[in-house]
Amino acid sequence: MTVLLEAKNVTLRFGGVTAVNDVSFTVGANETVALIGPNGAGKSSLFNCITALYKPQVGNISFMGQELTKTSPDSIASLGISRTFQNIELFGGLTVLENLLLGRHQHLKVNLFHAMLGTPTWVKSEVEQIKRAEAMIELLELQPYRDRRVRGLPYGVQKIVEIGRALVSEPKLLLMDEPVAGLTTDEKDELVQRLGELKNELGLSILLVEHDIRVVSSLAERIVVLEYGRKIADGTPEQIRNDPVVIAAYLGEEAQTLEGQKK
Amino acid sequence: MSLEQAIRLLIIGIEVGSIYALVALSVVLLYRTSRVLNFGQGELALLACFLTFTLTSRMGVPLWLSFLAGLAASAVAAGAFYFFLMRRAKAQDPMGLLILTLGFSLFANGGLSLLFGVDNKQMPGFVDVIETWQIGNFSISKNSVLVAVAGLILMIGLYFFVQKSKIGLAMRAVSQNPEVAKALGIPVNVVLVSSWAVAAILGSAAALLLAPAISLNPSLMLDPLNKGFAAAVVGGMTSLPGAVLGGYLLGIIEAYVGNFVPAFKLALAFILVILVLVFRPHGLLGEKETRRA
Amino acid sequence: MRKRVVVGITAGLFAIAAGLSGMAQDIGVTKTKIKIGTWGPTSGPFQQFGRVMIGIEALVNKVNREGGINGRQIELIKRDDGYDPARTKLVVKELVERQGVFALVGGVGTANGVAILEDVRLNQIPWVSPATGSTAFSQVRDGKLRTPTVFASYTNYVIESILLLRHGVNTLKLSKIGIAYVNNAFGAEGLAGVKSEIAELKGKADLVAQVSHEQSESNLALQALKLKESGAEAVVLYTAGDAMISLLREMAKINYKPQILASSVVAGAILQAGPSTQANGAIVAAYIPLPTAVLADGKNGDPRADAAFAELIKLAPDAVRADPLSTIAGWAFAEPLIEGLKRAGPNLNRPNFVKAMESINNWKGSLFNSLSYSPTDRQGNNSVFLVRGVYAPRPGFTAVGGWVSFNNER
Amino acid sequence: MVLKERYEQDLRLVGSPQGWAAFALTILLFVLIPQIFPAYAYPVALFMVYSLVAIGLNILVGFTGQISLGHAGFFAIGAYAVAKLAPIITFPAALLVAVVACAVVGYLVGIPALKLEGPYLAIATSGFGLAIQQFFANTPNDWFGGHGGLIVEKSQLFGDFFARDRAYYYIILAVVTVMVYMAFNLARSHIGRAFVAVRDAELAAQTSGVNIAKIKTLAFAISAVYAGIGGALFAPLLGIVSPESFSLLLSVQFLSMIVIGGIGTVAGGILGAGMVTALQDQLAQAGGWSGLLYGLVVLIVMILEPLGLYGRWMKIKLYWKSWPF
Amino acid sequence: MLKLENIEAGYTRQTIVLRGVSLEVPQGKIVTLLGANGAGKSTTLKTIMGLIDDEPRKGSVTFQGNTLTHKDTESIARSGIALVPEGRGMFKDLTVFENLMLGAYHHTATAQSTLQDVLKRFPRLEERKNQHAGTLSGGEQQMVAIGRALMSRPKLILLDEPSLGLAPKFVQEVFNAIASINAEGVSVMLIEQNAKKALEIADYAYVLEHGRIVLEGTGAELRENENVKELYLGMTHVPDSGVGRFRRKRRWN
Repeated sequence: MTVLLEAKNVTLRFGGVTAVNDVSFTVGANETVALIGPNGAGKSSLFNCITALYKPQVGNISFMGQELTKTSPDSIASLGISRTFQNIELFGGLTVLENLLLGRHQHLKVNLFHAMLGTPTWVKSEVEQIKRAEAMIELLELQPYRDRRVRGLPYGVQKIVEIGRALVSEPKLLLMDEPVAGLTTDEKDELVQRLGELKNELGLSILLVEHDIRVVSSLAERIVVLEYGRKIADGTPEQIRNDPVVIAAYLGEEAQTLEGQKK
Repeated sequence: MSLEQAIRLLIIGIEVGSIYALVALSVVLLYRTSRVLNFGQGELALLACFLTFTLTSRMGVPLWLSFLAGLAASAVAAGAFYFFLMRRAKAQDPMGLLILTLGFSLFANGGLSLLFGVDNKQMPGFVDVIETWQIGNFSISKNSVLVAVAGLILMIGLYFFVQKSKIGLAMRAVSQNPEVAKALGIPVNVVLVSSWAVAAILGSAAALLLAPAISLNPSLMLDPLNKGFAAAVVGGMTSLPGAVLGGYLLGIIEAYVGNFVPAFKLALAFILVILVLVFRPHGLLGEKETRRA
Repeated sequence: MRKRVVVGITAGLFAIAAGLSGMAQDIGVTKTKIKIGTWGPTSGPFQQFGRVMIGIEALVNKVNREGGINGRQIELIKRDDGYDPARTKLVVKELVERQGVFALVGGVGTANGVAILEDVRLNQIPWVSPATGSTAFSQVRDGKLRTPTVFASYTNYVIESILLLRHGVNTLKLSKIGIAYVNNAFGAEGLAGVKSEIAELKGKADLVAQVSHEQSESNLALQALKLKESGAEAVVLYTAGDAMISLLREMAKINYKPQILASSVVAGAILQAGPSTQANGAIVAAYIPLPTAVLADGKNGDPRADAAFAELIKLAPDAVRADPLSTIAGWAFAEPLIEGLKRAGPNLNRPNFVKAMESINNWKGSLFNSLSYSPTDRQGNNSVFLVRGVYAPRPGFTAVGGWVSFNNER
Repeated sequence: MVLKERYEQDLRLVGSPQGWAAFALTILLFVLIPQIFPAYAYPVALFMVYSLVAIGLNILVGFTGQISLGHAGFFAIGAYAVAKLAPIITFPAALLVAVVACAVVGYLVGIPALKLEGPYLAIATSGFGLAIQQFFANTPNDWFGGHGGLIVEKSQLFGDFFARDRAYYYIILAVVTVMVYMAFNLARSHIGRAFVAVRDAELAAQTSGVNIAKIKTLAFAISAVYAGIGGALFAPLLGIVSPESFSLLLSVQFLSMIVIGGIGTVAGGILGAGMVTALQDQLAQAGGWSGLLYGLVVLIVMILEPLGLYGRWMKIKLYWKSWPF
Repeated sequence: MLKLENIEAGYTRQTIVLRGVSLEVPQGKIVTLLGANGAGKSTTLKTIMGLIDDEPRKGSVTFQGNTLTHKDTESIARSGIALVPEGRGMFKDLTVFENLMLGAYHHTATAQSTLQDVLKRFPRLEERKNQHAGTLSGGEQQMVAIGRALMSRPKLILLDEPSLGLAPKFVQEVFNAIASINAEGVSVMLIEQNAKKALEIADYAYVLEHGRIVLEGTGAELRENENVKELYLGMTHVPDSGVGRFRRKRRWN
């Protein structure tokens, strides 16, 4: 399997606090990797390093041979990485369609003057983007909400719209920060199911942060466990479940219940 | 610059700075509890001044009594403005509220001008504004001392009020999370009304201290309010000590720099604002605000 | 070509207007009425200037009560512009185009007045006594009057400051001069006058300090200190009123006692600064003679002014009590208008009125020293009346040698 | 094929025949005003000038969520550019200079503004406005006329014909029509979307490929250009530019326009400008009461209608769903 | 003790969140309210506390026989109900001590002795008494939030998602605390996403869907209910990849 994303010895400090400490891991092509760990273990910080929102002091992160620590957050998208957020970050004042069009922003090369004058060049480019967004709306069954402002839509729909916005940019790697938080188990299952399909359909790699062990073990092919900014384990769900270090640090009795369920 | 001149400038800076600091304190206090820049602050202070003036100079009420009546009136007006207008406004975003206070300011200024007239009035003071104490061959104005000392007393009083009193604690709680404070049974409306009242008292005290030295008219508070805003931003909109620091800093810098480049004295406050903000986007002592739910 | 078209259109418009309102009469004039417009700030920070309108109204009411002019009553329409030039133009346009006034009178503020000057020029609207001492209203360009329908009756600030300074240097024998001025057009003209006169005086006096303040600034402690440091024996004041009060008090605080020479504009504030400041003894330029009632000792008043003032105090007691000088100034501004209307006769139209105004020569009215217009000059007044501010037996002024006129030749 | 047509229709500013009729009527009305109601030529011209500033300010405040209390500064730059340069290099060239100058200054102001939010930005921008005012006031008199300002004679720029407000009105109308058209286009383009995205969720906008710094400074620059063109048209209209006109009060007035009219929409800015101009025109007759009444109107709008006039209009429109536009 | 009858409520006039909710919290019991995000759980709590102006538009809330409907939050809180808000609602810049004292705003007389009780219950807070609440860990903050609610000596305590965002080992601690508070006679109404844990300690439970109570029963009954098992307890396995399950209809009997 070719390696898509590679983090090497990443260390990130805020003042005296070391949020991420010498962490290395990889994500392969068409692979799903989960980052787990207790609150404050550095999962989101690591995410933010990958999307270039934070610059790690030590180490480097490369994506298809491109160094990410030296780029800006807005150029990450054009490299083929997109992400969703822990507490849905949608553009509340825009409609669903416009939110998806924003996902296409990096593909827009039309300049200000064409836009302000409404030239045919602009119309052509806009129509092209609308078509792509429309296809995504269809794929995610969002038609009833197409022209509604996102602010005020049900929570579950917003989650889907956010994923749609991430996918419409045609990423190679999708980063998801707690994608199922706040959903019912039923909705969780559906989302997990759907993500699995999309991953295969679009040839995606997924890196996700998630608390829900069940979701993680059914979605991820590999799990990376963090504690206090350090990587303490890396392996298949099976390996992680049986890793005594992980059990002690994080899972506690939860792991046992999970085991119990499996039986 | 001679030593004497340096000291004189320092005195001017402290006197003016006391006024700025008081206004800045009132700005910050309100901002912390209500997230509003209140442009009507000046008119609330004017109300106190006009009332004090009318009671003393026209009706012969003793000065201290009129002074207290003026403060009380502006506190009541501020509380009422919050309770009846701000709280009920449908535009609850910061911008809408800002414009609401602007509307109030225009309205109140128009009203006060109609009621009390627009001419310069001689505001009575506790000391003759031009009397001085002689220290060697150096004279220091009694009024300057009064302003500085009264300002200091008010600031210390505010500190104890906010840090030590029960309602002060409630104010700090409301400023951080009004929803939770409400759920805990803290009377949020009482707290907010009192914070508006206290802010009005601080602003009015500044105006009442300032007015005897210059003259009382409806534009009395234009400049001090602008500078008070600037001082509040320099210190950090969320920090009461920051407001005091900002006020004195602005007053003193203005005195020294204004002495050499008088033409840009007015812009100076804002140049300082921009300089501070470039390095500290939340002011000297302010902190980044956590977004409220 | 274009010019001819414009002339044609203008002529056509005049013809139509004349046709509509009866043969020789003009816009805003009927058999029984003359519409006159005026404006000033009655809201915002500068609203005390709006009091000029009360004086104008008082005189108009008096004239109307006495039967009007040639059988016509004057209808005075007042407007508030908040001292904002964009709004000035808005209200003057309304006065001229919607209300259809015959002429304008008064109108406070330099920039405000300039904002409507081009309209006044193009539409040939008569305008008597812009209430500002700027030189912009009596301009001559290429040997021709730029705005021939405008008649200035206010002694301009340049002349005023020169006359003040001359008094300080020649009569009071002071040689180190300082000036404090407000950062606007008014302050700039005062400064320009002082500077040119210092140059004229050739070493008899030096300008040792010039300090300024912004319009919004009301604490002038720093400026006072600076003036003291310079050792100026006389300080010329072209400041805003409340700022001047602060300046005088700050001077007193630091025990600095120069001779004050103050513009007419701050005369009202001189009486509010307090007896222990240098306002007590300040020389002030007035553009009208002061009536006895305003004078502290009740002496030396001009009997003509007394008569006018007695009327005024009956008509507008509140305004006079609050600010006698601005109010009576309004009265003064309206006087040449009334005179012009009288002289124009029953056949009132704009060209006739302008001719009538031009015929005013060395005319005194009840308040002016001498007002003269001619086909080539629209600056009617070049005199000031010097007074001294005193606080005993009551706050007021005493006359100092009567009228002084500007004489360029010298 | 059918689908494609639909998308392109979506992108048209005016879609329905009724829309076209309304559009044509509006234009016709504006063309005819100086002919039918000549006395209103000046107030309407002033309204159009203010509309440009309000649209610009709304792009910044309403779209990207950055407050400005300093737009009088950009307005002043535009006005001074024309006042100073038009007699030398003709009006169109001076207008161009105004555009470039405002774009550059707006961009430069936008850079430090990136780090600031809420009251900090409000006070800092008010400081910018003040600094510009002080600059024009305190530079040597032969630069910009100092405190007295510069007199702009339309007759010198355009000849006596266009010196009349009724004629100059059409110059303003032409420029404003173009600028309003461009504003509507901008608002619904990808750039307009990016503005709103930055306001609603900065992080997400960034990871979607929006360069925050670029888009925010662009918003500042565009906003400044609109204010600047407003100023450039204003200078000849008024006939004088003097520093005291460009005070904090003017910036506040601009801000009140967009809040009264409706935050975050192009139409809101236009409505607000109309409302404020009409108020100024009408309240001049109220004498000493005008300040009080203006304040009262602002208070009432803010207390009763948070979305401004445009919001109210949208509600009425919803109510009369059958109404053509 | 607490009784909601046919509550209809929402945030704006156009929207409705609760469509006729009736439920009851008996004296001394733990009652839990389950449901997905957006089902109206938090709205129910806010309506009880009077935190939404002019709501409920229909129905009534009674507490110990007195109606609370349309009373202001302050008097509701004074009548003996305390809320532990979602996300813990810390006053981050105030000290732990100040946070706790704010809970006793209307109970100044008993504040000191209650404080001793609370500190005894959460000894860790004693150590952190003068620390700013914002510097505490999530678990410790939750203790402050619960302690603060106890400061008013409530008869009923409402908890909004107390386990949200906590690491699993803290979750157990929080639930233990809730059980022990209840053991001392305080009634509890608990809103939880973590249905399994909630049902373990609850005497009675309600399931809320789209603003309606769709199911109720004792904790044990609901644990055995098939739908609850499937939707909230996650007992069934995630099926292997298939199609068409994305927006499946729920079946309630």
